[in-house]
Amino acid sequence: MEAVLDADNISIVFGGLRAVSDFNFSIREGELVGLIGPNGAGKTTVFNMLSGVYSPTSGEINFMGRDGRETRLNGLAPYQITKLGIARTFQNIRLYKQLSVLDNVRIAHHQNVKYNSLDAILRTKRFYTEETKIEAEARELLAIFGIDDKRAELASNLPYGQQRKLEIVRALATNPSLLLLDEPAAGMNPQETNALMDLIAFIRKKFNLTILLIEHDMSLVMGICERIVVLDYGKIISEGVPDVVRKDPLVIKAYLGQEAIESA
Amino acid sequence: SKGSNTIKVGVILPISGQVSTYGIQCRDAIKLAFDEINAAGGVNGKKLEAIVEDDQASPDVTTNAFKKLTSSDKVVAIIGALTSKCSLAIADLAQAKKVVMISPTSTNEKVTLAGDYIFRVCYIDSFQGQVVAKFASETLKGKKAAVLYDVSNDYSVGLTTNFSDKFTSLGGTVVAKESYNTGDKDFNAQLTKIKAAKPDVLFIPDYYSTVSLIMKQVRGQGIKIPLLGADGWDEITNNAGEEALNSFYSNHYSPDANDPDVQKFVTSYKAAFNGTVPNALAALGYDDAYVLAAAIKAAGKTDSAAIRDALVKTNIKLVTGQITFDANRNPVKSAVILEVVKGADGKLTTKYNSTVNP
Amino acid sequence: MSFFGQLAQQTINGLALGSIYALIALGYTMVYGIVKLINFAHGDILMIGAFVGYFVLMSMGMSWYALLIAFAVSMVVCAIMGIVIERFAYRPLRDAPRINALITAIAVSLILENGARVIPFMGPNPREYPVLKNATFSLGSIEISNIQIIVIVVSVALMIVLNYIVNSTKIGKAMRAVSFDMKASALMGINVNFVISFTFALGSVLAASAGILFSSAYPQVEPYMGIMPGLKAFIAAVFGGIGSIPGAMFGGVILGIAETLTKGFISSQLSDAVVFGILIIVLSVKPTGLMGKNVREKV
Amino acid sequence: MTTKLRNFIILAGLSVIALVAVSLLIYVGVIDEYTAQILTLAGVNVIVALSLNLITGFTGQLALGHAGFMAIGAYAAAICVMHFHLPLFASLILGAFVTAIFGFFIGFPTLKLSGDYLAIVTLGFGEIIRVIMVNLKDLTGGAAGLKGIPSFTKDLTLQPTLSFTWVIAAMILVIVVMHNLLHSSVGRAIISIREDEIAANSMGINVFYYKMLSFTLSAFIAGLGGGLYATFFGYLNPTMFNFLKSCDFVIIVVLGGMGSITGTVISGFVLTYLQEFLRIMQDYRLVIYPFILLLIMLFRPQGLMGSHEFRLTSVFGPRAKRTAGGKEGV
Amino acid sequence: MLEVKNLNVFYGNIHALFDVSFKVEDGEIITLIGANGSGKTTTLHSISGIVPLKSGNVVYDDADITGIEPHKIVLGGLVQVPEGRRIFANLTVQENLEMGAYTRTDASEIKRDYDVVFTNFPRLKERRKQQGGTLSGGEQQMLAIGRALMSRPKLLLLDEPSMGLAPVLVDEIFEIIQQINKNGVTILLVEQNAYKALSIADRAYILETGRITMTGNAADLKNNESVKKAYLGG
Ligand SMILES: Nc1ncnc2c1ncn2[C@@H]1O[C@H](COP(=O)(O)OP(=O)(O)OP(=O)(O)O)[C@@H](O)[C@H]1O
Ligand SMILES: Nc1ncnc2c1ncn2[C@@H]1O[C@H](COP(=O)(O)OP(=O)(O)OP(=O)(O)O)[C@@H](O)[C@H]1O
Ligand SMILES: [Mg+2]
Ligand SMILES: [Mg+2]
Repeated sequence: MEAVLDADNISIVFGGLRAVSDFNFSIREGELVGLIGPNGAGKTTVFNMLSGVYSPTSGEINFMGRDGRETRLNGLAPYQITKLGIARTFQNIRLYKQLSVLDNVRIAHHQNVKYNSLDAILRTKRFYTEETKIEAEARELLAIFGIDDKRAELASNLPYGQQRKLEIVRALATNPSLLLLDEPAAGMNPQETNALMDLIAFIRKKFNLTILLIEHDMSLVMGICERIVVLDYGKIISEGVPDVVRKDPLVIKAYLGQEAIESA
Repeated sequence: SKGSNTIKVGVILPISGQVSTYGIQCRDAIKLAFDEINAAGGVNGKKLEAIVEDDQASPDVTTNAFKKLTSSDKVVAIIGALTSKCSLAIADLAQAKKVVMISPTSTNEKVTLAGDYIFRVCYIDSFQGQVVAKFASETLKGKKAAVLYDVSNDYSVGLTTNFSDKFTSLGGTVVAKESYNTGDKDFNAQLTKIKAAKPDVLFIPDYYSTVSLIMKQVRGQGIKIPLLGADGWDEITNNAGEEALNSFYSNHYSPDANDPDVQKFVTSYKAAFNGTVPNALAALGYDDAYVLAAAIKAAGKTDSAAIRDALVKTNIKLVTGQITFDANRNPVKSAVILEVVKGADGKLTTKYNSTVNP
Repeated sequence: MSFFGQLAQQTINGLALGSIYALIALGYTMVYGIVKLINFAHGDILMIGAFVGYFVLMSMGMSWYALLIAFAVSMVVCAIMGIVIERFAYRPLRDAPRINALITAIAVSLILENGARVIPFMGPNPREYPVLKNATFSLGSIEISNIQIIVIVVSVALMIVLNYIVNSTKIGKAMRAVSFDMKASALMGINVNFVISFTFALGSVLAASAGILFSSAYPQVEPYMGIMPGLKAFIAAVFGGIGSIPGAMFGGVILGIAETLTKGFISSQLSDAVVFGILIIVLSVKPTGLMGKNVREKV
Repeated sequence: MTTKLRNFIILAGLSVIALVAVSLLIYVGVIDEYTAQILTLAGVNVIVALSLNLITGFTGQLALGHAGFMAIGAYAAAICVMHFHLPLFASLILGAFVTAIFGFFIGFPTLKLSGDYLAIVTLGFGEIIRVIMVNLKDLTGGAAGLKGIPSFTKDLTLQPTLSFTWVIAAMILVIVVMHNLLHSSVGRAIISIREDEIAANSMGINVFYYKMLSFTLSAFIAGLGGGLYATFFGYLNPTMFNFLKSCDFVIIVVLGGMGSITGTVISGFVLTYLQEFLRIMQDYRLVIYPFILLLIMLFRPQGLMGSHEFRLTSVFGPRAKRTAGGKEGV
Repeated sequence: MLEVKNLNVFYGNIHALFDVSFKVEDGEIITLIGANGSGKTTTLHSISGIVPLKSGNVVYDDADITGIEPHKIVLGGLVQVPEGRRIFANLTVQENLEMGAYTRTDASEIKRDYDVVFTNFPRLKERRKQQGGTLSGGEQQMLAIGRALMSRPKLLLLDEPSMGLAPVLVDEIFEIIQQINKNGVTILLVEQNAYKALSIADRAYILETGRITMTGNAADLKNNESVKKAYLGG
């Protein structure tokens, strides 16, 4: 199988700090990969480079869209990368707090909308059909995550856990083939985390997604990831299936800690 | 308004805003004139009533004021506006509505060109600019002149053009023409340039407040040549120091002239307003009121066309001189040149220098 | 005068003007840096400062001693004014959107300048400002006045003091902490209200001294005198990188020189346009101004 | 569908009544010329304020130089009529286009700047426009201004009526266009920029493109307002478009509520009237007006409407829930 | 040491806390656990004086501190590490720590405390001169705790200190918390990670939609079936 995403030796430097160095990574279609590592290892920074928020100081990123075309991502703006089919969530939630839940999702539909400004101004038939369609799709996604009944609430009024879910819904609404999740379970209790794991598995099937996720909750990472990449000080220190990675002494020392092994 | 015992006259002046001090003196003088006329029996048996609207020296507000006066108050004529830009904003409207409008002080040439209902009682920029140029060239024997003017003020721009044209036609050269914007405080850059051009005279056509600041910087740079100005300098003596010496400006009247009309006006104005000596704008407002009253009296009715016809034939001696109108409804009258001198009490004052006839 | 003579003279003129801009810009930039508010009233506080100085100097007569008193009284009055304005006009809006505070600042600015206009003992008429005897020093054909020298020296000194306060003192660090997160600052034991009042007081003190120096250099006081220099100084602050103290100084001086040279050698009509043009070019190359910190938002 | 039709009828009906009925009242003189003048002026103010609300209230980009755009539109339209003798209608549209072009070229370098930088650049731009108007003497009349700009009609008795009709019709048109655009996917994209630029970008929205779109459209509408202003007053002078004028529009927008079209309409009419009314206070007006403003900011900082819309249709029927975009009602 | 009596808090119309009462004794570690949005943060905020109380009292060190301004409460040694860290992004790591010591004047002691913090969090020492805002999430959390310690608290309120931390760090943080407690600081800990919290705490309170529904010995609660089900994931 071909790689959907291929990061070739990417590095980024902030001031004097080399936050990520020579990161080599690729992910195959349909894979679910976990990216873990100590705080400050550079995981979020990798996401930022993949999604175009920062561009790498060196190295190259290539992405193959659903249409089978390969595109070089270096230098593209985030919105262009989103159009190609990569969507992400944010570690520190960035919802449109003052807008309704439904609007948060509808905004993410924007690039797939098939009417133009003129249709909107003149309120053509196409406008109404499309709008009805968008709303239906948005509500369907919300329903999957069990928050359709909150659609009229302001996003800021949702409890933290539901805000995290809404982040995922919003990312899904851009119709991605590759989904980047940055700590989706942060702030959730074990109960909720379990439910989230099932949800991730469900959407992965339903929307035929490739998923890369960052998470510190080992029950989630070890539970659903097929492959794990471990980052420390911006470098990959270990890579492989969960059972191998969790026993890697380097990983234990840098990340998991002794106790985590015992309790797992 | 038939049967009523008053004749309503609309007055549009800047009672507030940047030039309100001018507007207030002008308004007071107009009211003084109306009171005098009413005390003497009014006009055609009716009393004159001034309805004053504040134009804030802003053209669009002037338009609002004009509509209010003509449509809700139904005045028979308009005295105003004070600044040229405000007068320009309503001149076409007044002409279209056939309402007589007499501006006391708008010196921009285009104001009365709007049509035969528009008059003024002050002389126009071109005349004033020429008067100063003539004085600079003939009396001061200047060969090279410099001008420092406010490019965003039509008054200043107009005077600059007319001064330069006349000065050149009299054989002089304008060696430097520098400008600034309203509100500027630093003129050193322009003055350095002017100084380098070595002029014989420097013409500063602006209002006294800016002029007094410019004068300080002029003398501060060691430029000792005579400074020239126009009617905007009125009151410069209350606002400047020694640096104002050796300067001359043209004006509409001189409060110290021993003309009986002038003395009567100055005395009654002082009596009515806490001893304030009326400035030129007050004198013009006063004359404006008298010109209008005379025309209504001559017309015998308050019909606009009749007033206009009477105005054209105006020929009276007032505070600012003998007033008749030319074909463009501008007054034909003389200007005076005043010199800034130190008085006996050590304070600055003006001295009558000469009269320039049209 | 030779071309180079003129160039040198114009540069000196520009430096003098620019130092005044810099002085005003310092106050702007500091308040902005801490409270993130474009304090439109800054120029008007300058005006109040100038008026207070005027009344002091008129009642005492002009002397070095009187000038010092004038500075002191004017700084105190303006500091109180700054604190009062912050307390009643800005504090209630701390949690409101930024633009509301901006509107309030515009409103306060209008109230101050128009208030000064309608108050009988101030009034709309410009007044002559009492000044020290003008002494001019000349270097060849180039001339510089004592007031210009004072202005340049004072603004450099104030910049250094201010930079020290904000970057190296405890209250300065507290100011920066408050500027980032008021609630967290309170949890650290920082008295947020006090820190902000202090910031305004400091800004107003700067405005007061700028007011007296400004009206010594351009000896006239009137209610609207603060508008144009305020605006120009604000542009200088943005130009140098708003929030940056050396930036304000640098921006002010560059702006003054650019303006003067344009008037001197290109066109006095277009000097403002040229200055804004430069600003736009600089900002499109360096969006945070010449010395503004270019911090990328951590996502 | 039936509520859609009902809403349409209510809105269209009310617009027609507002326009035709009031025009008739002015024509027969029940509403005098002075009142008509103020109403028309308010209409112009509302148009320009709406344009500012588009960029500031909806897109979140603070602009402080809208009087400058208004000036371009006003002068461009006036010059088209007077120098090139184009028909009035064409001149108005052309004036708006010229303004939009300026908007485009100013937006291009500046919309990459963040909040306050944009504010200062637009402020500076507004001032430059004035300087340019003063210096382009041959076209603009310089400091003396442009006089005798042809009005909507030469017929004096019809003038107030027609001015009102033109201006208010244009205002209604602007409202409809803005409302329809903002309640669509494009509008949601624009609003999402206000809420969080980085997130918007990551949701596939070309942030710069939509900022440009909004800014250019805003300039277009402000230019249209300027053109109407020019023909309505018949006289232009650069000092009419100073910083304080820009402030007036900011004030209208904030008072009405940022991101509320109806708020802007209401506050535009209220403030225009208030300013005219306060004229009798003379210089005290200069203190009273900002004081009222201050009080409003202190006691109702979100403005009259917040970011809500006043829905006439909901007065006549069930209330629609508020959303930022899309069809009304969830 | 701390007693909270009948707190009622409203956000506009939303009633967030209903008659919340509890006690923290000198030297204890008390944990407050509850689901998302149950009001844990609100409780801590009302103790620190950041949100106004509708009714109720907060008594600290035998003094009623209800309604006292937040910065004055800190003077008494009641310090909070806020949820979401709230680092001063525009200050360096070092300056952030200085702000923690804002209320103190004992320069030499302060210097010693820097070393204490840097020994606990060597990572921070490396990044001393870096702007707080550019630290990673975990680094910021360390900084937030370090900053609070700089004020030498007597009672430390911790709001979800383990959120977003690597497992090895979570362990570390909990160890540090115990260490701090051993050094004589009383601790009120709010946690999502109920298992860990209950492991180190003496007593616990459970908060459900703004009400205290259960309280007891931490070890007992850890074995309580309903608690297990709701908060311990099985
Ligand atoms: N914009 C930036 N400027 C400077 N340094 C940065 C910036 N963004 C990230 N860094 C640095 O890069 C390193 C990696 O940060 P990153 O956010 O990627 O960590 P992370 O692995 O996601 O950690 P965590 O699990 O705590 O979220 C950190 O040391 C951080 O300080
Ligand atoms: N500023 C606010 N305005 C309105 N409602 C608020 C505000 N802050 C909190 N709430 C509401 O009050 C309730 C309690 O919130 P709180 O933040 O105290 O919960 P929490 O237990 O700390 O949750 P979490 O585990 O997510 O941090 C929630 O329903 C929340 O939505
Ligand atoms: Mg991260
Ligand atoms: Mg919480």
